[in-house]
Amino acid sequence: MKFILNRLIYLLFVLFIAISGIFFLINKMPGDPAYGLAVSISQQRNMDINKALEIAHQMMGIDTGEPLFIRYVKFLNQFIRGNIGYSTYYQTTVNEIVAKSLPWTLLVVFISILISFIIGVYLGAFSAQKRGRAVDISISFVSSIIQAIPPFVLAVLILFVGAIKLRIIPLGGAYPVDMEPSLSMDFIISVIKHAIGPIVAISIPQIAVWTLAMRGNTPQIMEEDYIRFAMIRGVKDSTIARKYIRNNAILPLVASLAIAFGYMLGGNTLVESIFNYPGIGFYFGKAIALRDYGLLTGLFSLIVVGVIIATFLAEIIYSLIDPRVKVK
Amino acid sequence: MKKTLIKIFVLFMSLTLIFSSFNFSFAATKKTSDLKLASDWPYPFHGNPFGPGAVGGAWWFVYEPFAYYIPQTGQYIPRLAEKWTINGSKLTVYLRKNAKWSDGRAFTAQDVVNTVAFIQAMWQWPYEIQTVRAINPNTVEFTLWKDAPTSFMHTILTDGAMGSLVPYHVYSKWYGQARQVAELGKKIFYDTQSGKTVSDETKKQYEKLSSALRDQVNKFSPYKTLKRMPVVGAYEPTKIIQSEMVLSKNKYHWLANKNTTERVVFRRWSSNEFVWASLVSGELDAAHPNMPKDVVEQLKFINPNLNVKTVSDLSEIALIFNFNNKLFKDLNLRKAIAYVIDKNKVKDVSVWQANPAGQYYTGVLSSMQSKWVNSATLSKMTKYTTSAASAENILKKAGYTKKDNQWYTPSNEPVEFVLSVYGPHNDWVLAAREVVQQLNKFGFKVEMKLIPDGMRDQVMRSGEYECAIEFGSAWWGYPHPMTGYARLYQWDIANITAFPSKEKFNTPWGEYSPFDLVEELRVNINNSKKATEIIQKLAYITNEYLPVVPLFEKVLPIYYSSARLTGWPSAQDGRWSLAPGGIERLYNLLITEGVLKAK
Amino acid sequence: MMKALLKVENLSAHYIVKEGTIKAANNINLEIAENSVTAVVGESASGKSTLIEAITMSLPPNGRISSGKVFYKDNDILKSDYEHLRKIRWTEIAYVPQAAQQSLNPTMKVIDHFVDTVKSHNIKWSNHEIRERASELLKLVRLEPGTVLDSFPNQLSGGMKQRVLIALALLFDPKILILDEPTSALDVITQAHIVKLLKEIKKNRDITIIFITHDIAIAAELADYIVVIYGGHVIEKADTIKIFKEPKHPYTKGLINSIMSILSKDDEPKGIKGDPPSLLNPPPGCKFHPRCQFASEICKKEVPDLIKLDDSSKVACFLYKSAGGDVDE
Amino acid sequence: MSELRINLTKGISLFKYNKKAFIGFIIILFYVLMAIFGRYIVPLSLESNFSERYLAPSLKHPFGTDYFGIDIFAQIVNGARTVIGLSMTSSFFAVLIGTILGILRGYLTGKIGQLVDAIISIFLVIPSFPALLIMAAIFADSNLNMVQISLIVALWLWAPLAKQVSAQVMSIKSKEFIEASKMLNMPLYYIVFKDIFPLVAPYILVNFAMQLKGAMEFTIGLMFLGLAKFDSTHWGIMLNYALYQAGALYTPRAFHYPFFIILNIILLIYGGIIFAQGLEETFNPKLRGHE
Repeated sequence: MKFILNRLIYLLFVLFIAISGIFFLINKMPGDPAYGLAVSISQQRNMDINKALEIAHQMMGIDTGEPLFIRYVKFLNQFIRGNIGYSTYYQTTVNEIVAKSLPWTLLVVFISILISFIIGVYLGAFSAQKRGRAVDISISFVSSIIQAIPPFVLAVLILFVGAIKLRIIPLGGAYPVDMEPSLSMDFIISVIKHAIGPIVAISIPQIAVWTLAMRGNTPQIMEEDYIRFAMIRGVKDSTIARKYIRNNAILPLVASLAIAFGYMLGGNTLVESIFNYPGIGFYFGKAIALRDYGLLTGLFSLIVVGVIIATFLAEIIYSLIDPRVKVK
Repeated sequence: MKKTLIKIFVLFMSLTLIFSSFNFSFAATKKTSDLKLASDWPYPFHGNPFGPGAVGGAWWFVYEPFAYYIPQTGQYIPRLAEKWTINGSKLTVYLRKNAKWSDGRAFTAQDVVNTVAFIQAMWQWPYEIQTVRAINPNTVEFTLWKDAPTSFMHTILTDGAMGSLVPYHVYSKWYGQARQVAELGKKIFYDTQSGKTVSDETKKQYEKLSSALRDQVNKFSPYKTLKRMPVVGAYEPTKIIQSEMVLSKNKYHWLANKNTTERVVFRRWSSNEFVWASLVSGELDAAHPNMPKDVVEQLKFINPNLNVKTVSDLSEIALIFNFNNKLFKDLNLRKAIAYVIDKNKVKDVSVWQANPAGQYYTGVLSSMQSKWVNSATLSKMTKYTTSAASAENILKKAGYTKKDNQWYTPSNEPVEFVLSVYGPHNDWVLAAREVVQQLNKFGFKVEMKLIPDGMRDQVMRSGEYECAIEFGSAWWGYPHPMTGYARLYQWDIANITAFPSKEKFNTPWGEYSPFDLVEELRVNINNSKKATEIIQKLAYITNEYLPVVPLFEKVLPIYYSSARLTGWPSAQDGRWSLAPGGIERLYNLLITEGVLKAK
Repeated sequence: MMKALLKVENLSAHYIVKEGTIKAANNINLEIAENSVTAVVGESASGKSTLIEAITMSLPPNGRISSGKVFYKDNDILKSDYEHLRKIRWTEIAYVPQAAQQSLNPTMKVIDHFVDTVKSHNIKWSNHEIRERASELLKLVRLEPGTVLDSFPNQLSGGMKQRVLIALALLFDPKILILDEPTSALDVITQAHIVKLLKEIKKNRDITIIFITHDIAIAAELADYIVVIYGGHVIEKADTIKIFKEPKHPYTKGLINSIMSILSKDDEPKGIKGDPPSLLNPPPGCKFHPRCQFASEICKKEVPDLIKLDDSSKVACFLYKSAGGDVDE
Repeated sequence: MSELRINLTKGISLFKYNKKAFIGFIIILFYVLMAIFGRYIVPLSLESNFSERYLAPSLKHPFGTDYFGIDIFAQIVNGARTVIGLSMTSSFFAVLIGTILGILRGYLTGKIGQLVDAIISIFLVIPSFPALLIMAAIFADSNLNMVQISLIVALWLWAPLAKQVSAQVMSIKSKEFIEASKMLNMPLYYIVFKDIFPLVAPYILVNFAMQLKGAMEFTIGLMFLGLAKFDSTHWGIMLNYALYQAGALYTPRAFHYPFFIILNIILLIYGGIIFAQGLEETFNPKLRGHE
């Protein structure tokens, strides 16, 4: 219990430093969030760009004069209250944007991680058991290749093949506009159908990553004394493979799981944009392009919080399944 | 335990997959009376016309201007106005009597007055309108400020914000405040323009009042507060999610009887690939993405119902110079560059559908050149046909030398510079790449640099570039050469290039400063004879002194599908030219008048 | 002498490594009498663990048995198939390897180790029965079943883990219990506990115990017979009292003297000079000759056979061949 | 203890026994040689020839031509310089920072150790790619050279490595010989460089190869998004052109265009991965036993 409390305090400290760093980093970003708006105003109204920029600043309520440090204090003050920022472009709180987009990202990320982790762990353990044989060599070869494919290339390919050539997945979105979000079977099916594209694009490289990691971990576990002792005890091979080898080889992967989770929260910008999927990554990309500092800071902090929570959970899960941690 | 969980999960997944493949259908929007388009809009949707992003692609469907203007024919199509009269600085607009808001309320002159007060208060624009008053419920009278260009009449008539942006019955609560802010703002503006000093106290009072108003109005989101957004246009936004936006027909619209399209459904324009894919699979009825030639051919092959119509975007892409760089102060070098660049090749690589820039760089769009620049003027001007030899002649005459395929200035410095281009604009990047290639081949040492997303303004306005790809002459807002010249010699291009437009330049008609000429043109814009004379001088100066080197005239490619819809205008139809600067106007015009309808 | 329960004939085993072959057990002959306690003694890396691993067919993946036979109840274990071997293991022969600290699966509770073992041998005990049996055994090894059974291995101390292993080993009342260094890496008090425990087991059960140790004092305390291994060879085998009274092989003498010197007040150091031989490149002939003060020419060339001196003692040394001992077959 | 030291030297001689490490090494070597000498052997002409676009692979154009009608092979060869240069230096810096901080964290105790630990934790929780995008935007207009870009990339790559190294060091430092050095009052740098470093060295070498993948992806991503200085033959830029500008996926006859670019990217990353795997097997005695 004390261990958990200590970790919690430590992680809160890390969170504080990280989001402070992010705040200053983001506010160092050059560019003008009002520029895009100003261009369209100046084009539409046949107006000088400087004048248009002034108007755009007014429309977005951007006060350029406020010192950075004051803004930082305000940001922290709001952040502690759970208010992670205000988007100058969308003219609404980041919380609202998060509320609308985070569920979709979480859906995709959770399913992707679950699928890729389960398949990857099975494949990796299987491959390690057959180490040196043709199956193993082909699994690790294919995994290494797949791991090297950038996910956005995969996304464009899946969109083209799945939605145009084969017409087996719908074209973008999270659900059709004519459907009301509800818990009906129809809606759930539609949601899953729409999520397949992004899920596949994200999962495939991840499967390869887990497969290779698992395959790499297993031989070390096979060398452990408890495996040998189990064999000496006459424990069945299948039991050894499952309870002794796999369960122990998964342990180091649990920590990576947290990192993967965080990476996926913000790392799907391109995939979500290619599939027109309304998740966090989509807004993240928008925020960078629009120089929406408020939204960017908010989303970035959210991702950091997500990673920290995931890390913390991973540590707890780790200590549950690996009792060694508790002793420390 | 864990294993059972996994098994249950796998079972669940496979079951759902099987289920989903059973009742498989593409998006449930199979209604034939939909028009499906791609666009962008803010989500969460606020419906606040003053918010950034406003209502996005819905703009021209929900707000009606007094009239549409067709650049190709010069014709006005009345919309909210039945007719109008111009009398000196007075514009009297007679409103359509049967126009109604989508909640059934009548649209009156009071709404127009309200709208103008609000936009003047919220946007500090258009102060060109000094007064607006309702003569009777169906008549409004605009009085222009004395120094306002008469071309502003055009803006009042065609700008979608001017008439129906702010329904009085929704925003009446703040009308008094808005009026107050607008009047004070106008006073400060007029005083400043006429050289009077405005007291700090007034300024402070203005700031206080206007920010108080802005806070309240910006917080007010009609879509969220009223659960609907009463509009005067043919469609009202009714259902908005992040990936799709549905506009439903306003049954009170005066053209509702002719209009057979029940809904307009937007899909979010999230990436070009997505729009390509949607066009091919028939998920969209029309869109205007940039598409490489081979992609178009392939798409037409997969989806034979796809047609394409290109219309001028009323702008040209040009090579612009930073005149603070002494290299580019030399006209000979600029002329040499103009001769070196193979415009057709640049166009092919960049946007194959674009119009070539032509052989004269007059600042008048090449597709409109014959209309504005007469042949007598053209015969006096330099003709820039691609020719390395001409370029070499000019340079050698000016004292430039060439060693090892590298040119040196008369002061023996190598001709080397960096070409900056805005990264996110693919066509610009492609054009830049080709230009760099051609210049390098000729013997200038040119490097290329991408301006990152969101940084174009920063880089351009701070002058941290040597030469760049930018819009040259552009006729947005008011489709007339004056707009282009104002850009080149007074506004943004003049600002960022630091071209000495106030200096006098020699012409066959005497010495003129282009800055003054533009002022003169603005005053005489309705005097067509005088205007043409001024334009000849400006065209000559632009062609001979090259503030920019045009590369090609940008076009808007409109891909439209005849799979579900019938009534697309023929390729020659002037209405297509309504598309630049608001393509939804075109669709709105076509469907409200019942020209375009479901098969 | 009682009937041999386990008989090892000419057993040789080696390891294959990148650098070559490690001959860790050479031509070993042994007989283990039923219900006896045998201690296998030797320095570290002398091949004593290899001998046990070869007997139980549990060599690491790079270990190979090159020749020999191991008879258990007159069946050659080495020829039995894997499934048969798996069944004999633990029900008949229980082997607790060295390194008790890591021999339990860290992700499983103690009770699950019992459960797995039972289930794997297709014994139809209910979970409740297994728990009762495990509790009984843990009580036997002086552990508190209530807490220990539901603990994870890392919640136990080293001595507790060693005792859990012994309890596990007694699960099916095996005929033979083989222990590899049951007391190493434990503190003195825990060592004493384990020794006491093993003594009790020996006294109260029909069981044959073989254990490996480098601690000759523990061997003296527990064992009926002592087998001395040096350089992969059995060099002496005798009953405990005899070997302490009258060690034959020069190495055994050195070994025993080294303890005696601690006990006696003799200031002359009696330890054995020199380093143990490398099994990768062993010296020719008698492996002990480089350190042996009695070494003669023949010791450098030929490997001495194990000579039977009397009923209970055998030695492999040329000093005794001339003394007229019989060659043990 | 000295076993591992021996492994380091033996590892090199064992190199030829490990097929994976060998193949990986050959692939990387191939690209490095391409990067160094390629541009002297395969001349590059960037002159566009629109009518000759998308020519299928032939003897004249081994990889065909791209949207501009330029030889893809020549571009790949000439682009290898920036690709290899950037990813190699990035991984080098990442490994350097990761090793130093990792060893410090593992070795030091007390306040400074906690400080280093906090730094590592902070970099671990900030998602690297988005952070990199922001960094790139910040420095976008300040003409960075290759080393500076590599440093920016490395800044977001080193943290996981540091964590792993520190764990290794922590397990090593309790070993007796370190205790001995401490008791002999050896200076810190001696303990770190003579005692600890040789033990973690094989581990670091393996990680260097692993980092290549991250560095490749990051630098390609940077170029792809147009945030680093433009080099039209960088594979990331080429891929950007192929997929987004030219829409090659939608053009059947342009299939070879993205294909060959992706092929080379994958091959290089694959080389790094199996080189790392091979090294790991060579250095890790536990893995070796199973061959």
